Amino acid sequence: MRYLPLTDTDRQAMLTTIGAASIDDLFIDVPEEARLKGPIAGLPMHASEMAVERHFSAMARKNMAAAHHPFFLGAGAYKHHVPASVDHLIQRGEFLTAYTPYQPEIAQGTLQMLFEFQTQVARLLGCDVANASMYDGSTACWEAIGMAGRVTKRSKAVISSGLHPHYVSVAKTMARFTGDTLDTASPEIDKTDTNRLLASIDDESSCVVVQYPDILGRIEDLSAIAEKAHEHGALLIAVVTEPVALGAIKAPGEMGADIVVGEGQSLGVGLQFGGPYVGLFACKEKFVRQMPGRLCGQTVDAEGKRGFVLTLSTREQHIRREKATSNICTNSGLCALAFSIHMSLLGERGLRDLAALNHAKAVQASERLTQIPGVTLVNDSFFNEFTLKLPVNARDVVHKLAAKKVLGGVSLGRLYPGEATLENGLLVAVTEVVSEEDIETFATALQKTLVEGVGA
Amino acid sequence: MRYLPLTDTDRQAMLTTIGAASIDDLFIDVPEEARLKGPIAGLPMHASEMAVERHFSAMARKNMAAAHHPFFLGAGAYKHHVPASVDHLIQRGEFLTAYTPYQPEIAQGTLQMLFEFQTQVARLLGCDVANASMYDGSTACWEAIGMAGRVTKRSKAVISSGLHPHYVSVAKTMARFTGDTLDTASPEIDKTDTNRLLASIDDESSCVVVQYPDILGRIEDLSAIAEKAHEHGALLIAVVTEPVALGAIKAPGEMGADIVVGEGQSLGVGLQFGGPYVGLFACKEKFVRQMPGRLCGQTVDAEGKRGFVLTLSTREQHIRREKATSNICTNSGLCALAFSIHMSLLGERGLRDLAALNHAKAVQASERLTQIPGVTLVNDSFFNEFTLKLPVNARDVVHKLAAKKVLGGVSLGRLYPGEATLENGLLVAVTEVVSEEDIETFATALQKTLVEGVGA
Amino acid sequence: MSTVNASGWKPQMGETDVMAAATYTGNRALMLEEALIFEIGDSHTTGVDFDPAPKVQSRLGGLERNREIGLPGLSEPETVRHYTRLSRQNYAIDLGLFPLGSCTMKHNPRLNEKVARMKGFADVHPLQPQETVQGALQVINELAFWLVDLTGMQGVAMSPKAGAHGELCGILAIKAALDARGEDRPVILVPESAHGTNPATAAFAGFSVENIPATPEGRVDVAALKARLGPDVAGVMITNPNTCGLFERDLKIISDAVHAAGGYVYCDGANFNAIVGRVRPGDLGVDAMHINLHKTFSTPHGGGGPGSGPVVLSKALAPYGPIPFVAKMPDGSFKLFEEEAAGEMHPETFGRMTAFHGQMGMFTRALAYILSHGADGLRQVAEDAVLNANYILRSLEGTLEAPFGASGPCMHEALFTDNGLAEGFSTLDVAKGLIDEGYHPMTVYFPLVVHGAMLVEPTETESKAALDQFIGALRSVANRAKQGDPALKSAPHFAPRRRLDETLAARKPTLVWKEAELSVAAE
Amino acid sequence: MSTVNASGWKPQMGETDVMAAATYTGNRALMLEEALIFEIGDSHTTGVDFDPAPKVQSRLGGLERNREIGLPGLSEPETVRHYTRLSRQNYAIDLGLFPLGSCTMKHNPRLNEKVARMKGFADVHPLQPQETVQGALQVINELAFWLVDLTGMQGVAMSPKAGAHGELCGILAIKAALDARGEDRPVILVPESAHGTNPATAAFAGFSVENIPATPEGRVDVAALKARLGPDVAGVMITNPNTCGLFERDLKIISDAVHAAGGYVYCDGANFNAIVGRVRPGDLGVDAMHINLHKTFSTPHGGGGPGSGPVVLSKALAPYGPIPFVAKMPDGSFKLFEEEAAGEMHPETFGRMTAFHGQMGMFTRALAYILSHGADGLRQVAEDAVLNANYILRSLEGTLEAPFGASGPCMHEALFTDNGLAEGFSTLDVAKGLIDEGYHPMTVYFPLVVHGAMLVEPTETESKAALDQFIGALRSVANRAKQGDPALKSAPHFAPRRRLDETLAARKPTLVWKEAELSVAAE
Ligand SMILES: Cc1ncc(COP(=O)(O)O)c(C=O)c1O
Ligand SMILES: Cc1ncc(COP(=O)(O)O)c(C=O)c1O
Repeated sequence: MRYLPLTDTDRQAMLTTIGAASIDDLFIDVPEEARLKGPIAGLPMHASEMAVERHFSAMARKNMAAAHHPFFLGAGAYKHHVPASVDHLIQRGEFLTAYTPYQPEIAQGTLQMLFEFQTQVARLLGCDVANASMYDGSTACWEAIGMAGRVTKRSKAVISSGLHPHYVSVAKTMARFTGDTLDTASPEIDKTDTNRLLASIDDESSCVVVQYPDILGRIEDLSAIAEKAHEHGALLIAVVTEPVALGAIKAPGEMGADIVVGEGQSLGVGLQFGGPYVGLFACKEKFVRQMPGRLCGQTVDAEGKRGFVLTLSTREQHIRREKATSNICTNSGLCALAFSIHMSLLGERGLRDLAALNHAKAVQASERLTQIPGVTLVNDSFFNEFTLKLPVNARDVVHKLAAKKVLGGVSLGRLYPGEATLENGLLVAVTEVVSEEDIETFATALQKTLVEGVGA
Repeated sequence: MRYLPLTDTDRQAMLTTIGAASIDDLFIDVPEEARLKGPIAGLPMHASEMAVERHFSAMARKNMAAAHHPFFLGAGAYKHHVPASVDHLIQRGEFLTAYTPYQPEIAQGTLQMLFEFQTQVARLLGCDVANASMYDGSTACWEAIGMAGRVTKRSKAVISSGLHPHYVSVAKTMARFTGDTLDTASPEIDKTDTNRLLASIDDESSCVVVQYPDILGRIEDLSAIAEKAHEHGALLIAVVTEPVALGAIKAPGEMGADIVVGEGQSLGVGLQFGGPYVGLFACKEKFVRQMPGRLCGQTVDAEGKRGFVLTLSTREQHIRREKATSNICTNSGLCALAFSIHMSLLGERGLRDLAALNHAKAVQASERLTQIPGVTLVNDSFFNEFTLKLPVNARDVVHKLAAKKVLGGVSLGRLYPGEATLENGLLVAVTEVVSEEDIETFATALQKTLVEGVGA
Repeated sequence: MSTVNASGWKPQMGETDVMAAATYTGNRALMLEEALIFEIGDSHTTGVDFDPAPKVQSRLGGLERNREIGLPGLSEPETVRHYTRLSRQNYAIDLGLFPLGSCTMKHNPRLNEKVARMKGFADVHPLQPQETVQGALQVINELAFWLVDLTGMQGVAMSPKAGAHGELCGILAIKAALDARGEDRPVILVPESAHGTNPATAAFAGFSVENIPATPEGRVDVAALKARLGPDVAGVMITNPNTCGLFERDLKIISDAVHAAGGYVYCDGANFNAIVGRVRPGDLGVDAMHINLHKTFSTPHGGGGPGSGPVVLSKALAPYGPIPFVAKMPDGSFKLFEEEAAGEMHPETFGRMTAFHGQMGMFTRALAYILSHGADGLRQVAEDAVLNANYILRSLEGTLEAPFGASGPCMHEALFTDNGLAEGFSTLDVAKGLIDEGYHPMTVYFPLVVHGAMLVEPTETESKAALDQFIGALRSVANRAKQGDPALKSAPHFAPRRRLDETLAARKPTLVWKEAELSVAAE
Repeated sequence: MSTVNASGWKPQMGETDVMAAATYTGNRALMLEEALIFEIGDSHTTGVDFDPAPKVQSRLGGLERNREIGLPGLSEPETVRHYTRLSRQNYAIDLGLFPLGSCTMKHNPRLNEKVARMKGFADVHPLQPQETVQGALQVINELAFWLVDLTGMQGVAMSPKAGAHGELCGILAIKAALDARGEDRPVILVPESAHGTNPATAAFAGFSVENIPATPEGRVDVAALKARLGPDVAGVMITNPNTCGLFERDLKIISDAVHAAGGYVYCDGANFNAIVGRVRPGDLGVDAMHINLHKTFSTPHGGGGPGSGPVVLSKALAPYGPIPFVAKMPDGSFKLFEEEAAGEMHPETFGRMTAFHGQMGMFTRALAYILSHGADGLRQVAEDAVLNANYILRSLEGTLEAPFGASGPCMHEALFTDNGLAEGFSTLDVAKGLIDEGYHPMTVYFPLVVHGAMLVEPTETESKAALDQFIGALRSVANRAKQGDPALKSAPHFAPRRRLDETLAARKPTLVWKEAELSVAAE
């Protein structure tokens, strides 16, 4: 087998050294009845690389890849052009096949990268510090709520109806077991959740959780909410699912957010059918010892040379065990690297150009699509994603569009099954990869679909 | 522009250091009338990575890729499965973006690899020594003829009719200018060229050039030719266009060849629409100082550690100038690396398995295809490529097959335009990538085509 | 500047430093220094070109970001060089043996990287209409099927993002099952030798954690465990093979006892590599077990992640597993069950653990790995992993103390202690000595049940020659530690950095770069 | 063992060796030693699995290979590690500035690697029916079009495989043109400063080569050249910008004189990078010029190749260019002209130079590079390349002798000599000192027209910061060489190897590994 270097001669020689008659002697501690006599049932024998590759090619061909069709999906995962050098660099064996940098003398590559990543994330989100990544935006959001609980010693979290419904589900799952209470609601097409939030914050509140831009793509100033939260000793947690937006709009930190979490997938990582992604986690310096996850810090070596190490590990499970701030161990290191490389390539100028291009194309698309009879725009404001109100159930429309080889956005019906007031809503994301022809193709297909009617 | 690090501030500061008022001052030696005033005409301005990538995707889609269709082409270029690790490794920046190893202390990676490559090639071809690669098989073949001339001080080369016609063309091009005479002929379907060769070798002959297996896929023992050549003081040059064959059949060196050249594309390199490929060049030790191209040799460093350097450079252009054994400088280093990695992965066992699999599939294909009425097999012997005689002009058949999405081999008409006796010949290569379904699809399509007739 | 570092020893200049000081750049030939992007780049430079944005009327709601963000940009050449140079300061499996115990640092096949990058998997959106992602759903379904087959369990939760997330999944399933039974059992039992994520997870889910002692031979003390079982115990978390590298012989007995007492058995499957294809945890009475696809199934660790931690579940817990999940429908199509659809098929689910469907990029790699090895190959994996570990254990037990050397063969890893080293020499010194020898050290100071633990896991992808060289190197370093060679105290000498001052780092944390830091760097 | 090496100095043990000797493995942390595949692998191990071959009756004509071939096999993990470890012993552009004069070691964009690997280009056969490779033919045609546009010539031969092959193409075209005129002109004139491939090529094509002297300022001596012109002179081969880094101001005058005398002008275009987008060789009367796509157009050097050397041709020579070639047909399709079709369109071709159509893999990369830069970018390339070279020239002329510093600005590269170094110190010592500083040395001892040449070509893809550090490092090394620092004589100290014994290598060449060599290695 191509991945196994031992030859039978080696195996024999090694057994002799060990003083075992056969390999079975090494498994004597396994109870007789639990020992499988032969190869596991069902699974075929080993296969050549060529055969396996063909099996996967066949499965891959059954999927509509974003690059091959007009593509307008967002809702927490965005398609951006990732420069070829990013994937080339993350495949360097020294990055790809390294472990967590527990031995800093031979892990400075990973450590310096993490230090750079933390700085980029903190600056992008407008915070003092950031950690070395979480699994994804949804778990980062949950961890933030948990952290707010530790900081405030309170257990009521006020959740904006503008927060991604899957993020809410994740929070609910956890809350169910930690006993925290979550004050939630479903979004309304005609107004944002700000007033409800301002009304719900009280002295029991550990935090307010607001997505920015919100799930329907709307952008609102967070300052008032921050102020109200702070008055009541609660924290403002801002959630950013499209980091590229922060190349165009104010950072939550600038508006008073105490903790800012995000989904970093947009930069460097790609769509990946949902994972792996990379959770961004940043906050004010004063909360650093309550942060979950790994932190990389600067120090010096025995010769006084600058170097980097994992630090404040006393927060973590491998030292603190049941008293740890989180149970996270493996995080999303390689995705953080991809994010950081992409961000280094962009830099301030590139990120701003990218954001401007996204916004401009989104505005153009919104104008073109709302020319279609019966199609109206829900948003007053948006970055690269907006919500359309269709004359019919948007969910059926999405399938009809797919049949026309157009991946035409995410229906609110998919995100909020059973919510009658939302079922005609279609969430449309427009990034730099969308061409004018794509917009035209989409508009034509949508109009055609609406004319045909969705009953058929 | 993303590839240019200088900022305008840098440029200004540098001009000041240089003491030039403007960049134009640095081009003052260019005659006024030859200076282009603005950007070159016609060429568009710089483009984003995304735009360029899309332009290439569009062009790539216009080609029928071998992997996507039943594929049976050979004639000097073969499709084999290349393990994923090969391409991963040759993309290591330290291999990909290094120059010729002129500074051995920081080029041991390339040098040791070349030493390993030379050894693998010498052993595969059955020779004492091999060089660090030539451009491809056809230029290696030419260089061998030139070398035989230097060794024997003679200028008549006897060329087998079984040598790839493009290799013959290349040899003719060169001979036209070096004044060497080439004794050539066109292949005959019903017999090999051995007797003509034996008859033509005389005391004027510098060498006999024989392809093994020959262009029609036939395999013949070279011993008799070697003997005759040596009797007359001529050299036997064997040409191998499918190195995988040598995992199954005797090496030319074993049969007395003095110089063995080959096309290494089969291992590691891929089809690449004809280039870059890698020329293999091996010979008997006694001729080493007449060899063209670079040679890597073992030595020790100042501490006595084993190391490698480029050696015997007194043969080469950069030292010898007009007296060099060849003008070659840049060779095919990275393809040699790919070849060497693939060969290391295979090893003796893998190469033998691969060769056996190729031969077995070719035999199966030959049996299936000759069941088609009117289709006969030309070869008595073959490895993974054989010639079929069709009832009609094979060239038309190939186009008809392509229309049916089958890449069904190379017609002798394409290789020998105008040779009436060959026009019904179809050269079919069958490697490990060909599945039974592929063979069946091919057979069905071929039969259908013959029934439809090619006039239509 | 120079300070006393964590391991409490005073740094002194070694011979090499004289030379190093001798270079103007601070580079040492191919060992290259590299500045931070903040020191290299600027806010005008970019490595990405864009078409100019069409002029439109801004719809940003008046929230334009005006202040400079502070993100340096690098041209592509500078970027490629920066990360290539940084990468060269790392050790990795691709460079050599990486014997981190409990981490299963095995070879990562390149085929897996290739299939994971096929556009049909890497370039599809998690919310695409299901008819447009049938192949992706098929991958998840196939992998799930083989994981269940290999473990002999009832079902599997695919969405957990890593081992610890998987542990949480298992514990939540247990809690959900107890809730369904209307029972409140506040305690989870965890052996002392357990990995930190076990107690952390249990506590995170609101349980109180109690330790179970180990027997002198390094296994769970069954008597003590049985004694503690009762109506307040929700279950146990047991690692098998355990973190001392031993197989928990009595796991079945333990499971039966726990079940009899109304509890559930969570098995930490991080060490599944030792038994894959030879033992099915389901046959040992396990109710839930996470599988680190980034260990047993070879998805790369990537310098800390991402991983993937599917959790196989028993009949008793399967109904409570998380959404979403994929099922193959009678018509041969594949269906993703989310909040809405779950209703019918999976009403008792404890809910969603992450925004989407899990680590697709790891699923493709793990499935490619499983299919490449096949039934015969996977069994061989376990056998070779165990053979390699025992070879190391027996070759070195004469040199280093093997606390459980007498407890029978080890499984995938060999445990040693620092007892017997010279005064003032510890596990840390042995580890740093190995760095100079060209190896990544073994796992140190874990598990906590022995003094100065050195946990060596070679994995099955090491050749005998590689093991022999490693054994020789470790023996040589260990002997220097026993003889008290002072040079070892200041090791590593040849790495990109000497020992780093971790106390300083923690005392006044510098977690982000600040312009001010420049001076420090320059000092 | 240890011997006197090529540069005639006696090796002695340096400080670092003490430490190095101290490791058991011979590794120095991340600087890893690596054995030969013949020492690692064996004939049973393989890193490739195959389905068993179906049983068939052999058709091998009784020539089965029975004797062992002697090819060692490695498993995939061993293979990845072997080549990864070897790669780390190399310097490369991705690691830092690579100032090899005349080699144009610029950044190799990764986009180019990606497009070259698209299946539609990388996985198509050169003999596929033309209707199935229209996109591939389009690439060749587009690149050809832009090369002609950028050089202001009449046509281009795409098939030459590298610069030297391109030179041969140009010289053969000249010879064919002369034949067509029924003239026999046996002499080609080549400046002393020319690259070795120039005289080698001319000789290879059967010409006798005569040198043209250079003026004190480093350019072709026009008077001498004109004096030599006559009916026996087939043409001249001139490099512009030349290998001293200077622009041949009088090339147009030279061309006119050569043409008047009935000869042709071959221009070595290896240094085209300095003028691309700013000067068109066609405007200087050039008849043929090769372009190294692996220099000016950024295709990677790959440790020695592959490259690609298209040759642009003047009206006078275009008719004789080689086959095959690609043309766009009136119907918009692309057609490949080979032996047969060439008849009508291109009857006077001198024939075929290589089996297929040239270096497709380099064409895709070069075209991607040209389109990425565009007209504005390419002009900027030349300007920045020249700016960087002059910055180096002026920053260092105070430290090292710049023989032609007074001949006006340099183009893409700056030339220095070793005059003024301490007794017994030469260019070689400066080069080896740079290695310790973390740089690949400049081109040394070429061109031959000055003493101990050091030819520095930074290229346009270096930042000012990178240049400043390099200048500082070279200045420091040069000063050590002037002061006669003995440590410099034994440099490099930190590289994977110290100076290597080239005399030994050449005296009794060991070009392939033999079992016996083991002992030598072990000595
Ligand atoms: C025994 C054990 N359990 C659990 C874990 C946690 O797994 P992960 O790092 O994937 O969260 C690990 C990994 O370090 C482990 O070794
Ligand atoms: C001036 C000059 N001419 C010709 C050549 C030969 O080009 P190639 O190496 O591509 O054959 C080179 C490359 O080294 C060169 O520098």
